[in-house]
Amino acid sequence: MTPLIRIQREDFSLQDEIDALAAGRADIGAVVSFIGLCRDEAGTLAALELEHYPGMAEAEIGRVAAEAAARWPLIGLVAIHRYGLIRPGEQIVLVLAASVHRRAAFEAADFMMDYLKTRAPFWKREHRADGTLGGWVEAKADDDDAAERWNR
Amino acid sequence: MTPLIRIQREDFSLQDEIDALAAGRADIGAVVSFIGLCRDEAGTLAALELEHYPGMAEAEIGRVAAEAAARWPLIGLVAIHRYGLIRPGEQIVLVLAASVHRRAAFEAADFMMDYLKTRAPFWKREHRADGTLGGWVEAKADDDDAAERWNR
Amino acid sequence: MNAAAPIPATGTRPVRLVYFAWVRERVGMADETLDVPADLATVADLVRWLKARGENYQAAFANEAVVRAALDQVHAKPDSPLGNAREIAFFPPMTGG
Amino acid sequence: MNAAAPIPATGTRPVRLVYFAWVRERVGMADETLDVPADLATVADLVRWLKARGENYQAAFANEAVVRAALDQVHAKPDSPLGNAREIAFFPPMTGG
Repeated sequence: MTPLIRIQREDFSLQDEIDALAAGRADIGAVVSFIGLCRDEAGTLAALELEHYPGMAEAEIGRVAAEAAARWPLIGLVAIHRYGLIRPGEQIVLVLAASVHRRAAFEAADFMMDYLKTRAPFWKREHRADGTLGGWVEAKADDDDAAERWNR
Repeated sequence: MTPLIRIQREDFSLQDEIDALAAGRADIGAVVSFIGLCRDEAGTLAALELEHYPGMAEAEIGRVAAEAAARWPLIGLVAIHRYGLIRPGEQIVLVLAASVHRRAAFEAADFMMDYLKTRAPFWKREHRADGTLGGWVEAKADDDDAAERWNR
Repeated sequence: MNAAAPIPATGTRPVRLVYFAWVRERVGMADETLDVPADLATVADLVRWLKARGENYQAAFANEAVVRAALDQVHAKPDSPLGNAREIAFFPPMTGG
Repeated sequence: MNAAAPIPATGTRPVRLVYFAWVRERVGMADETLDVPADLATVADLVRWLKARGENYQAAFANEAVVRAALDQVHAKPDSPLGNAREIAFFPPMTGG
């Protein structure tokens, strides 16, 4: 099982990724997907600007995916993260985990997202609806706690 | 938030359900989906036959969905379960949970699936590739344990 | 002196019984409407009464602990009171999802 | 007798430094290649050396505990040895996903 990892400016299609993963096989029992979307923050946000560290973003998500693949019996694992300007309602990130059984698929997708949040080199800044440039989004202690769960 | 629940013979489209859920809104931050698929069991399975209890299936999944909606701040919740003859590679069940944040969406989808497995009145029987009718699939103690987690 | 009034027939009430999966196969039908003694208190009482009706019910409820029940489409336990349930279902542990 | 051999100049090595998000903004550039003293042992040593170079670095590393580092695109800690890392990155805590 080779994880598929893509860092891209363009949007992605969950359905296309599931179709590609499942094409021609009938051994998958469970597919769990996560999509992270840009919220409009009650109309105050015009867009999120996502900066990333090219090269390391792919490498780090690859390391997280390798950890997931070592921990759970996965048939497929996909992680796609966009960068650039993303408007409210648009997709930012996709994680897809396929396995024979649902528990592995759920846990692997959940794990991937927790670690993407805390380890993948991406930074968000806000462009406000009033035309001003907002600050860089601050990391949440919650996210570190969420990632820490997997070490218990 | 009114959960959408459908019990149907026909296939469903995850993408269509996500599109319907997200149409015209930009307050969703996270969408978690689960798809359960029919496995071919290493080529020994021709199809699964899913029997259900019409009326109670909708009602019971509705009760599980109401519990999820009471436990997590959800923006959207979808559960679709098929019945009838389902062939390897085909979709059986879909759960979709949308929220502002990822934790609620992950947990609600996970909870829904655990309870669907143990409480929704569906029964699977195997049609074997060799033309014989297999037995009724036996419930797994694992599934009861998984559902029990949520009462801790 | 009149003869003693006849002992009143035990009351009955019509109940729709529905069966699924291998419970349905063993009972030999998907549903039936029976006049059930009104003094049956619980799901377990109804199961005992059904088992006295014939071998098909005995086969279906051979292992009573395994068979699940629902009263008017809500899960019930062996000691759940039947109340005024009009539709009572019996089925194996669920295997959906 | 010859004059004592001159003390060898402290060795330096070229390192590519890359900065992201508000670290980039405070340093005032996205990347630079500097000749860095070879005797700097750890990430924290490099940070101290950078802060001595100017106010922009002092602003970027005002709260050293917050700034994260990566050595050749692998996360590192303040006490991680620099080793022969050729690309060293500094950035705020990540906010992707």
